[in-house]
This record gives sequence, C-alpha cells and structure tokens, in this order.
Amino acid sequence: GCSSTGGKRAEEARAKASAAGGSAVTTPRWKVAMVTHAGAGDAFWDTVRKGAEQAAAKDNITFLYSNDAQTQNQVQLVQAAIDQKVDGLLVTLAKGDAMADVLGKAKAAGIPVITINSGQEFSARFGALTHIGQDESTAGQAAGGELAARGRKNVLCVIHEQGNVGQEQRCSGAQGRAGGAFQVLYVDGVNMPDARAAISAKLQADPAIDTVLTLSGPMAATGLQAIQDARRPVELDTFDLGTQVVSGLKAGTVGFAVDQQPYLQGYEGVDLLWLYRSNLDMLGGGKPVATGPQILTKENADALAEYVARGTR
Amino acid sequence: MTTPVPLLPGTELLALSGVGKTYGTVRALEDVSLTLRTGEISCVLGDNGAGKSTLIKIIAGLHRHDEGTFTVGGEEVTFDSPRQALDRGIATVYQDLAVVPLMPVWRNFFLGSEQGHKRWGGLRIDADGMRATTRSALADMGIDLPDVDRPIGTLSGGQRQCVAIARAVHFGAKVLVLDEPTAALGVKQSGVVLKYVTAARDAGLGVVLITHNPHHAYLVGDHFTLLKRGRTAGSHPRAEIGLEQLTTEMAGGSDLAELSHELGRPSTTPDPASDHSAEERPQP
Amino acid sequence: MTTPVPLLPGTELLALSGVGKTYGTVRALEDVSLTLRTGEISCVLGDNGAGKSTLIKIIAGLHRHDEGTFTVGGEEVTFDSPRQALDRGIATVYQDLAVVPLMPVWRNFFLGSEQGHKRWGGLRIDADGMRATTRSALADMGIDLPDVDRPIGTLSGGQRQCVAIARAVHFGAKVLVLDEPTAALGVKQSGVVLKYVTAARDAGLGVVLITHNPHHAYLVGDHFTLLKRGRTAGSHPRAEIGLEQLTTEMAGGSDLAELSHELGRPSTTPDPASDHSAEERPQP
Amino acid sequence: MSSPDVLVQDRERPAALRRLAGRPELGALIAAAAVFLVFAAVAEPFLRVPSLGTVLYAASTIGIMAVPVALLMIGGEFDLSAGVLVTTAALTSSMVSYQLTAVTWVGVLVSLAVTLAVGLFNGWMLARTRLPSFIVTLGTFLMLTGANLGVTKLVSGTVSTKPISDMEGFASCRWLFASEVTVGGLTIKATVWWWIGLLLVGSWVLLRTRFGNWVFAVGGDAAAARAVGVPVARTKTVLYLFVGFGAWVLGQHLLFSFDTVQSGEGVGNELIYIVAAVIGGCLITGGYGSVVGSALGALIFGMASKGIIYAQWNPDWFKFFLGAMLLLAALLNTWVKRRAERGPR
Amino acid sequence: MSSPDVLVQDRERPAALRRLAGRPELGALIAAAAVFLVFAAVAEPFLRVPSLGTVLYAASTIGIMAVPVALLMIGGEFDLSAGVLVTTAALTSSMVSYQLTAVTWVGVLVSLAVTLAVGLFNGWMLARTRLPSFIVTLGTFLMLTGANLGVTKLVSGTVSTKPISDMEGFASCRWLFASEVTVGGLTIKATVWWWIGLLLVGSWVLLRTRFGNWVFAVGGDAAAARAVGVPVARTKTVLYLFVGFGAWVLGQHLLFSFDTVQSGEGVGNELIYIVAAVIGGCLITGGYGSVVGSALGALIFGMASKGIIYAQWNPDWFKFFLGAMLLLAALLNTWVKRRAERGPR
Ligand SMILES: Nc1ncnc2c1ncn2[C@@H]1O[C@H](COP(=O)(O)OP(=O)(O)OP(=O)(O)O)[C@@H](O)[C@H]1O
Ligand SMILES: Nc1ncnc2c1ncn2[C@@H]1O[C@H](COP(=O)(O)OP(=O)(O)OP(=O)(O)O)[C@@H](O)[C@H]1O
Ligand SMILES: [Mg+2]
Ligand SMILES: [Mg+2]
Repeated sequence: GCSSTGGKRAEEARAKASAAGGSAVTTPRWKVAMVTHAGAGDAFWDTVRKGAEQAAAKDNITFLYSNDAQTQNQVQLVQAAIDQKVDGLLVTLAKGDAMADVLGKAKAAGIPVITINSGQEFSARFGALTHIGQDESTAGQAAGGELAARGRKNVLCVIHEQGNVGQEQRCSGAQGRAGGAFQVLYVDGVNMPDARAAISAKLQADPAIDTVLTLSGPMAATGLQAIQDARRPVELDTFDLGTQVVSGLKAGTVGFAVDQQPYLQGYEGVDLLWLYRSNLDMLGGGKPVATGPQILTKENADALAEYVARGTR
Repeated sequence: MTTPVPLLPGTELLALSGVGKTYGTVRALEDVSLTLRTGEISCVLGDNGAGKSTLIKIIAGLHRHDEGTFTVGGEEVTFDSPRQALDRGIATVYQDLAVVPLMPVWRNFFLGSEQGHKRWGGLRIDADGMRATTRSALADMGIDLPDVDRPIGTLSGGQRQCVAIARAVHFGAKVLVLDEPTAALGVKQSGVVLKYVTAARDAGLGVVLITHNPHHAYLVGDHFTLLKRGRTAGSHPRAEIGLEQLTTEMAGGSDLAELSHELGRPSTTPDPASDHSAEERPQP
Repeated sequence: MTTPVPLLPGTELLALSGVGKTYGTVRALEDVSLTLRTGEISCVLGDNGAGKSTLIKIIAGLHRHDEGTFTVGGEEVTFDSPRQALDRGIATVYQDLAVVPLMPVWRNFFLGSEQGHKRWGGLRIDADGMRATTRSALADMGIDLPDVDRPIGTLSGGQRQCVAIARAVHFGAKVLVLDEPTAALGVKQSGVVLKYVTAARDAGLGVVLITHNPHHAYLVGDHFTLLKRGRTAGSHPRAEIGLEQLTTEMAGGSDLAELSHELGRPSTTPDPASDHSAEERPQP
Repeated sequence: MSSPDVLVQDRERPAALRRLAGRPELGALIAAAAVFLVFAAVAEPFLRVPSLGTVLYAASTIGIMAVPVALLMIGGEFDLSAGVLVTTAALTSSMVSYQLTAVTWVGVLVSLAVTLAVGLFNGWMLARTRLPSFIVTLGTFLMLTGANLGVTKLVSGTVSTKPISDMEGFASCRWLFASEVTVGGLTIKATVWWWIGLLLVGSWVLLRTRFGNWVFAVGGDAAAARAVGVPVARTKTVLYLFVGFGAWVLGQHLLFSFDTVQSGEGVGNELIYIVAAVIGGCLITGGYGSVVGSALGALIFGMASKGIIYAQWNPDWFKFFLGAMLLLAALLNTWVKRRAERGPR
Repeated sequence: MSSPDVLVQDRERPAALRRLAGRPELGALIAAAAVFLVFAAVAEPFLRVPSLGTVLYAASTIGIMAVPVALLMIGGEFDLSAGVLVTTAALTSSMVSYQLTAVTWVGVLVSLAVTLAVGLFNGWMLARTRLPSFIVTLGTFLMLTGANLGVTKLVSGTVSTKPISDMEGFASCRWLFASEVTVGGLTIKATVWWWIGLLLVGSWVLLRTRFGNWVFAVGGDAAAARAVGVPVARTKTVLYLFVGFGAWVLGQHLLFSFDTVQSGEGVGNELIYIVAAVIGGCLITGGYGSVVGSALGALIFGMASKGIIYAQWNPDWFKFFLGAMLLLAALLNTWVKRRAERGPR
C-alpha cells in the first residue's frame, strides 16, 4: 500500500474498499492524529489533509486532524492527541524546539511519531521515526537557482504571514541563489484587496522590479492581479500550486512554480505509520524523505491541471 | 384665565387599581389606585423612595406592573414599551432619563416625533423648521438659546429639565405625566411650568404631576394622592383638603416651620403653625 | 440649639474675586466675587443657567477659572483636580455627578476616603465597619436601607441625593459645598439637610449652599449672592436683606403669588405680597 | 415671563468656520492632510497619478465597510463579524452560482439574502438577549469563520471555491462590482464608486432623516431614546442590516475581481473598519460621529499603509510605522478638535 | 426625624444564597458546569485524568492574562496589545540573555522592566491624550507587532530567537515558570499555580482594598470618581502595569517551556482574554465584574476548545462550535443572572 503518485489510486482503493464493505486491509482500526501549524482555511494544508484522509480510509485508520498557527496552541493540541491515546502521531515542526517536550511525552507514552512538512533538522533529535517533507531553505534555493537561470535581475519576494519562519526561509533561500537585487514585501494574506494594492504600490514605487515571487497558490493569483494593475511586464513565480497557478503557467503569466507535493506528505505520513505498526517497516531506514522541491513550468501545466482542479496537487 | 373648575366631570382617561411592583427583592409599590379624567390635574406626593417615580414609569410604559390592573380609556393594558404609551397619547417627563446628552438640543426636542419636510414627503427631516420650533418653545419658558445645535449635555441642569418639559407639552396628546418637573427650576421657570400645566388642563388634557412642593401641588392640583412606603396613604379631591393639611400629611407631622424654630433663626415666626401654610390662613 | 450668630467674624476660608469662566463659546461666569469665612453659610441664588453650578465646580476643583483669582486660606490656587480641593478640606455635593451607579451604596459612600482595617495596617478595607457607618449615616437622614450592598443606581433620585449629602457631611473638613441639595428631597429630608448645614456651620465650618428655594436659603444663610447671566446681581449679608426682598430679587419681580393670582385658584391670597413672604410679616 | 433670560453669548466667528469646528470629522480631515503631506514629502512615487489610484482602491475596500460600521458605532454597537461576513458573502455567491450552474446573478442575490440574514441575526440576538454586542458579534464572528470553512469544504471539497469566470453573467457582475476606468493614467476601480455612493447615502440618512436622529439617540442614551418612543431594537437591527449590505458589496467585489475565494479570508479586517470609524471621529461608546469621517479614516489608513511602501521604509518595521502613524493621526485629531472647541482666542 | 422611613423589604431568602445570586460570576459558574457536562457526556477522553491536566493548562494560559484584563475592563478600559505583549516579553527575555551571554535571570528581569514600561506607556497615553483606550492600545498593538519582528530580525537575523536552554540559570527559570508536577496521572503545570496566585491576589485587591474600590469607580463613572478625589489616571495606569505583569509571567512561561520564541505570535489572543473576562461577568463598559469570573471564563474557553478535540468533532467546524459554545454560555450566563435577580417566586 505504499504509493508515491497521486490520489487516483488511493481513491480507487477506497472505492474498492467501500464496495467490499470495509477497507483494503485487515489490521485493527487504529487511530492516527495529525497536528499542524496551519492557519484555518489554507489550501495547501487542505491538500495535505486530503492525502492523509485517503490513506487512512485505505488503511482502516481513524484519522484525527487539528491545527493551530500558534506554538503554544499546537503544543496543547499534540498533548490532547496524546491524552486520546492515539496509535500514531503526525506533527509539523515549524516551531522547532518548542515541540521537544511534548514529543518526548509522546515517546514516553509509546506513540510512534512521524514529522512532516517542515522541521527536518529537528526530526531525528525529537525521536521521530522519519521526516517527510521539504526543507524550506532548500526549496528557496531551488527557486533562487531557477530565478538566476531565467535571468531575473530584481526580485520581490512577497511574505503573506509576517514572522512565519518557513516563509522567511523560502525568501532567504531564494535570495542566496538568485544573484540579482532581492527585496521582501510583507502583505496581509487574509485581506486580498489590500495585498493586491500593496504589491501594486511596491511595483509602482520601484520600477526596477522585474519579478514577483509569491509563496502560496492564492497569493500567486493576487500577485497576477497586482501585476495587471501595475501595467508592466513583470514575471510572476511562485511556490505551491493552485488552479490559477496552473492556468497561469499555461498562459505564460506564471514563469515557474516550486512544488513540494503536499498530498504526498499527508498520504505517506499515514501510510508509513500504518506500515510501521503493521510490519515495523520504515522507508529509507528513517532518513528524511523529500517530497520536493520540484520545479514545474509551462511543460508540466497540462498534465497537472486535472489533479489541481481535484484538489490533490 | 379660565374660572376654576375643582373637579371637571370629564371622561376617564386612565385608571390604576391595586397596582403593585417589585424590583428584585424591593417592593416599590403595593395596592396603589389612581384615576385620571380629562381636564383634571392629579398630584402624587410622597417621601423620597415612596414609589412615585415607579408609579409614573408604569403609566409611561417603562416598567410593567406585577399586580393589579391598569386601564387606559377603559381598556386594560400592559405596556411593553414607552412607544405604546405614547401612541395612546401619554407624554412623560422623567425625573432622571430625560435627554441624550451628546445630541443637539433641537434633535433631542424632536426625538421620536421628528418633523418631516413637506417637499420630501416626510422622508427628509425639516431641520430648520425644527430648530425654529425648539428655539421658540424654549423662549416661551424663559430660556433664550440662540444656538440650539449645542449638545444638550452642555446645558445647565435646569435648562435640560426645561427642554424635556417643553417637549412633553409640545407633543402631549391626551395625558401629560410630569415627575418633579419643578425640582431643578428657579421661581420663574417653576411658574412657567405650572402655567403650562394648567393650560394643558384647561385644554382638556389630563395631567399627573409629581412634586415635593406642596405649594406647587396645591396651586394647580384637582386631586391629591399621597404615597408612603409604596402604599396609598391618602387620596383626596381638592374640595376635601387644605394646603395646611396637605403639607402636614406630606411631611408626616414635621415641617420647615418647626425646623426654623429649632434652628432659632430670627426670621422665623414663633407661630407653631407652618410658615408655609400662611396662604391658607383666613385673610386679615 | 445654638443661639443665632448673624455673621461670625471668623477667619477667611476661601475667596473668589473677579472670577470668570468660558466654555467654548459660552460665557458662563464673569467677574464674580465671593468670600467664605469659618462659621458662615453663604448662599448662592440665581436663575437656571445663571452659572451657579459653574461657580461650585471651580471651588471644587472640577473646572479651572479663566479669569480672576481664587484663594484658599489666603493662598492663591488653581486646582487641577478635585483631589486638591479635597486635600484642602473642601467637600462638595454636585448637582449631577454624585455617584457611581453600579457600585454598592457603601462603596459609594466611602469612595475616595476608604476606611482601612486596623489589623491590616490600613491596606485591607474595613468593609463591615464601612457598611455599618453608611447604614447609620443614612438612618440619621431618615433613610432606612438594611441592604447597603445594593447598587446605588437602584435607589430613588432623592435617596441617591441623600447618600451624596451624607457623604459630604461625614467627610467635610473645613468647607462644605452643596449644589441644590434639597431639590429632589421631600419636606422631611430637606429639613434634615438644613439641620446638618447649620450644625456644620456651628461646628465652625464654612458652607456654600446653592438652592432655588429662597425659604431654605433664608432659613440658614448668613450671606446671599445673587447671580444673573453669569454676573453678580447682588451680594448681601443677612442683616441687609429680608426674605421678601430676596424672593423678589431671585424671581426677577415675578412670584408664585402672582401666578396663583393669574391661575385664579380659590386658595390663593388676593394679597399682592408673596404668599411665601408670610413669615416675614410682623406677627399679628 | 417669556422674556429671554439666560446668558448664552456666541463669540463672533464666521458661521461656516464655527460649523466646521464643531464637526466630528475636522480632526480627521487635518490628520489626513498631514499624512498626505508626510508621504508627499518623503515618497516621490506617492504623488504619481497611478499611485493615487492604488491608494484610492485600498481606501475604498476599507471605506465601503467603514460607512456602515461607523453608523453602527454611532448607534452604540460593535460588529466583530464584519470582516468574515465579507468572505461569507463572496463564498455564498460563488458556491450558489457554481452548484446550481446558474447565472451568476442568482448567486449574487442569494448572497445578499444571506448577509442580510446574518445582520438580522445579530440585531435580533442583541435585542432578545441584551448581551453586549461585543459578545454577540464575537459569537457570530467565530461561527461564520467556522461555517465559511466547513460549508466550503462540504460543498466544494476544498477550502477555496471553484473558478466561475466562465459562467453566464460573470461579465456583467464583474462590470458592476469589479470594473475599472482609466482616465489620464488614473485608474478608478468600481469599489471607489460604491464607496462614494454608500458615503453619500449614509451621510444623508444620518444627518437628514428621522432614522438618523434615532441612530444618534440609541447610541447616545438607549434608555432615554426608548423613553421617548424610539424603537431602539429596530433601529439597531437596521444598522446591522446595513453592515450586511456593505459586506455583500465588498464580497461581490472580492469574488468578481479574484474569481476564486479562500474560505479563511477576512479575519482581522473588522478591527480595521472600526479603526477607520474611530479615527474619523466616532465615539467608541456611541452617540457621536460622522460617516464622512469614516471615509477620512479609511483614507488615512490607505495612505499610511501604502505610503510606507512607496517610501520604501524597512518592511520589517511596517506594522510599527503603521501603529505610530495611527497614534499620531489620532493625537492630531483630538488636538485639533480641542483647539476648535476652545475657539479663536 | 431620624426614624427609618423608607420601604426596603428584603424577601425572606438565605443570606448566602442571596449573596451568590448577586455575584457577577454566578452565570459563568453555571455555564462552566454546563460546558463540562456536555463534554463529559459526548467525549469519553475528556474525563480521563491526563485530559484534566491538559484542559487546566489551556485554561491557565488564558487565565493568567484574563485576570489583569478583567481588572482593566472593570476599570473601564481595553488592552488590545495584551496578546502581542506576551510575545514581546518572551522575545526580550530570550534575546537579552543570549546577546549578553548572561544568566537567564538578567533577561527575565529586563523583560519585566520592558512589559511594565509598555503598560506605563499605555496608561500614560490614555491619561495624557484622553483618546479611547481602544485606539491607544491598538496603536501599541501594531507597534509591538512591528517591533517584535523588526528587533528580532535586527538582533537574531531571523524571525525567531536562538535556543537558550544551555545557558546558565535556565534550569531555575524553567522551574519557576515552566515546571510541572504529576500526581496520580494528573500533570499540573507551573502556569496553573501562577494563575491561582494571580487570581487570589487580583480578587483580594479588587474586593478588599481601597484600590479595588477605585477600580470599580473609575470604570463605573470616571467623572464621579474624579469628583470625589479618586486619582483616575493613576488607577488606570496601575491596571495597565498589572496587564504588563501578567504578560511577563506568560511570556516567561512560553520562553522557558519552548526554548525558542517566534516573533510573529500572540496576535489575536487579546480578544480571547477579553472574551474570558466578559463571559466571566465583566461589563464591557466597565464598573462591574469579577476576577473569579474571568477564571471561569478562561476555564469555559479551555474546556470548549479542548473538548471539541476530545469529542472528535469535525475540525473544519471547530470555530463554529466555539462560537456557538460562546454564545450559549453567554446566554445561559445572562439568563441565570436575570433569574437570580428576580428572586425565588
Ligand atoms: N460643559 C459645558 N459646556 C458648555 N456650556 C456649559 C457647560 N456647562 C454649563 N454650560 C453653560 O453655562 C451656563 C451656566 O451653567 P450652570 O450649570 O453653571 O448653571 P446653573 O446656575 O447651575 O443652572 P441650574 O440652576 O439650571 O442648575 C449655562 O448657559 C450652561 O448652558
Ligand atoms: N431599578 C430599581 N431596582 C431596585 N430598586 C429600585 C429601582 N428603582 C427604584 N427602586 C426602589 O424602589 C423604591 C421606590 O423608588 P422610586 O424611585 O419610585 O421613589 P420616588 O418616590 O420617586 O422617590 P424620589 O422622590 O426620591 O424620587 C425605592 O426604595 C427605590 O430604592
Ligand atoms: Mg422619583
Ligand atoms: Mg446647576
């Protein structure tokens, strides 16, 4: 049951499972909790969750999801999962050191932990079985390299959540490799009109900017609007996908997208926990499993469109 | 001025019978009855905390009574809001919640009864007309306020009271209810208010007047109800009671005269009878 | 009771001279002077909006005067806050901002002058002691309130006024300032307040008393200042003025007697002299 | 007895000046001018014509909501749900049109019904329970935040809506809510017209109608207003409906200019609307304020937040500058008002 | 003349019951019981002993701030900067210790100085400018949010602080602010003790001291309080200092239990503190409320937010449930209070 591409197969598995009146496996009904540092209503995390849910359906697992962007609340949510005596735990480590204590408790309670998405450097130290995800700095560097390769001279990196470590890492990673001038702009990610006006204002203020680098799918869409408002040929590049990113790639308004396959992070997380519990398997022997960065361009756009529309890429 | 009519045998405007009211654990009114007819001024007198304001608030629709019946024009009612009382023609001046401090004087004056502009079919208010009306209504009471756009909170206590009274008189339809209207007023303004009250009576309205001043009450009242600890301690038509008796009943036997005696001020009459009751004494 | 002392030649407590005050564009006071000595009751009278409350607020430290000088105990002062006035022994009862409605009666009574518990070195307040004091101070004024834990906002208008007065009297140090203390009070409570005022005078305090009631004023006052449109319209020691004259000056010539004549009520004396001035008439 | 007898002297001052000095928005006007001058001095791009369009757009997206929020505040109440209600409006419109495969106008109308229903709920809860509006609308705020996400996931399967730009009626809706005209380099977005329209209507209603009088009264002293027969609960409910209407307009703009809507948006904007109203001279306790002032508040906010970008100040400190700006504007505002009240001496 | 003469009849009711019925926190107590019962019925893990520890911990991290915020609200003012001030406290402590390579106690003390200084600034601005506290503290809120990020980036080069767990003094600081004791499966964190301590002190000060009397007075009617000589500005400033103190305690807890601090956190928590205070019976307009009530409010919030997790309700609807919970608790609260006031009839 270890799959690395898409949810199609998982969906079929689930369809088969439900047709058979149960799941595809015969292990007992385990309970796995995933606690992320996501804000509410974030498209990226929705995809992660979808992957996890589909794997859980297939593996006869009760899947519990909770999220909170604040460190102390995320810690409390992990603690609540431990209180519920779950059989496995998936945790994001965006807040690094802060999770040390509570993951120690999970270990003491005998709950296997896999870390996902961010915090690769902490994963092993906190006793996690493995880490599945993308190192944000590496992803940033990949973006920077691609920017340099495309000859972008003056890049504006748009951070939509001020003080978010992962976003800072993406921007600074890109800055390190991009070569040309590089600036950062903070916008309010939950207020799109304001973000749009802010990016336009920045483009108006600095005519030298030739590239806008956004850090999420929805922000890419807003960035495109702002570029339109500025009436200048500015290229937009982005992290993560989204319907508008894909159509942008197709139309040529979006240069490239750095993808980390969020679906895979959720799906594999659950699936690896199931494998560990049922067969004591561990992929890569416990070494971090990278799901990105993957640079997607116009060439990939057509192939991706269907999956993005479905919400699994 | 019209000739005095001690008790105009008009139609009954409102009647309370056996009314009671409890606030939480405080029994403010108990078994109080009162009838008001057209062309009659009914005075309610009593000590502090006797329940006078509570009685008025029931009539005005601000509080609901817990016991007894309250009829307006013969029909039993329980008001849910002052609007209902106003709609039945009961206009009230309250002792403590008269005005909205931050609003200009003229807006306060017309609050709830705004005057529409003819040309706009009443949708748009006629601000200038309302300003002018307010100015003249106040001037009639001896208050000259060229700038009726001032927030009413910047007026003196008495001036505010005057606005509230002028408003009630201006819009008063059938019943005018006044809670200690003259308390904060000077001699002159008190006189004006009392004149208004009699004018309203003569126009056929019914008036309920609360006051601590037996002189003011006796000057205009047709009927006197005395409250004590929330209960009716006396109910007399004018014919049955004199000012002296009224003052004595109100003060529970004591009086300022007594006090001035105690204080031993030189100006005080050694006469044990109330100095205030002088007007009751037979003419020399 | 002590023998009357028309004007006690005490030391000067406070003096205003040529004081003026403007609110925005409204000139509320202009060139007003007033002197208060120990053992003296100085009454301020005037029409609505004449500036009486403004004068009191300057003395109490609530507003600053714009013109003139204000000396307390011979020293020129400009108060920034009521605290400074209180610290110099000036206790005030205001016409409109007396109490904090949501606070229990006893907390209001002691507000700003809380009584510390002996055992706690004054850090912890002596709630029971304060409750008992409040209860007895109110009982002395004829208000029986077993539950002094009630929010003061649920008291009747007059009861609230009584608490404010009892408080000022209780904590009054050298100067007691009262703005229309008897306006909302019944005959009995008014009497109590006037007795307090004279008792304070007899104890050597100075009292500034504002009232609309010339009878109350004349009953206790040693000096009378008349305000009109913010200016001094008259300033008389008791010896120089009679009640009748005072009433006439206050009312600007008109009077209730005149009014009752106009109204034509049967009880009114046809005597053109004020019915109120009866006490001034030589004894029969 | 009817001779004028009370001293009220008005100092000699031109009537127009005196009128202005007494208006709640005077301070905001001067603060807005000051903010404009600061950025005109330090940020060269700020004065360019296209920049003006950007600033106006930013101000209008705040101002559209600031108008009803200011009216509500004058009426003595808060609405913490105003921010997410905008998102609710956009989500509803999008999902209804998409799911029914109907002309987008259907979604637009259903969305109006929903926002008005939320306004009605707020007003009704307030009147029935007599809870403070802070609590009631905080409840609605949380519930709407949850429902935005929950319903969207339930209906669309993802946390954002599906694109509807290829649907019938989209073009005309877009024209109404999200078009733009460019005159001599200055781009004016549709939101600016909506803003001006709401401003005029709101201001007229507040100052020139009976309902406006009631708004001042219920905010200044609800008990006194009730005592003279003003329908307090109904007045407040209408104000909440008006907030719903504003949210609907802005929500449709959001939808028809961005095509898809994220369900998590809008949180926190309610505070910005309130700030605009307060800077514009509304008293937080109600009973005093102006609609025009709220527009000036929105303009100050728009100029400050975009001016900092034009001035290219260190972006790390963006919020710091914004806070300092806000405090300074508010300070200037009160200082001016106090000077004006004291008169020309 | 001194004979009691006014009707005040107290119905026969046990004194203790009457006392309780009049207390502001009665409603919150019953609402808390109701929330507890709901989750006890639907969520099996909710009743386990370790869960109790988790709920208590969650409640304490709200409650520590809810105590001073409630006092401030009783004193008639808001503090929107309370949420980010906690982060400021943690950041300052961490960075000072790290940059000076000093014993962590140095950072802890400097942090206390900084939070108190912010409180002082809030109080001083309020008194000097007479702006509404909503605006003043919103300004501080934005400025602190910006400064948290700006200073951290300036000093640490990143948006979070460096770990300090290997520094001298860390262990003792951790013991004070972030230790835990486990008794029979129940883990009690240090924050719970701090919470109880602040609760007792706050409640005692409010109800039993002269200062507490002033707090009620300045919130109930600042003008009246000022008129009887209460130092209004000073009283409010002290309340802001107390908020600063609470933020310091919670900030140190965050630092010493999580080792590093993210500079962008804390935004939005100020509303939760206010909610806890209001559910606990504080009047939003000031002058009425209780400290114990704020604790019940924090407990309700802690139980609801964790109970939803234990009950395994759909997380998409989390906020919706939370909002509904809040509204129901507030409704129950007022209903109980009104019943209690009406007496046993
Ligand atoms: N805060 C204020 N702002 C503007 N004008 C004011 C203010 N307070 C009082 N005034 C005005 O100053 C004048 C004097 O008012 P003041 O309150 O002193 O009168 P008063 O003699 O106490 O009247 P009353 O007997 O009615 O209480 C009045 O015209 C009043 O409208
Ligand atoms: N809202 C309330 N809650 C509780 N008790 C109240 C409330 N309003 C009035 N009372 C009590 O009811 C009694 C009657 O009050 P009311 O105001 O009717 O007296 P009143 O006759 O108008 O007195 P005054 O002459 O002093 O105005 C008093 O004991 C008062 O304390
Ligand atoms: Mg009364
Ligand atoms: Mg006065």
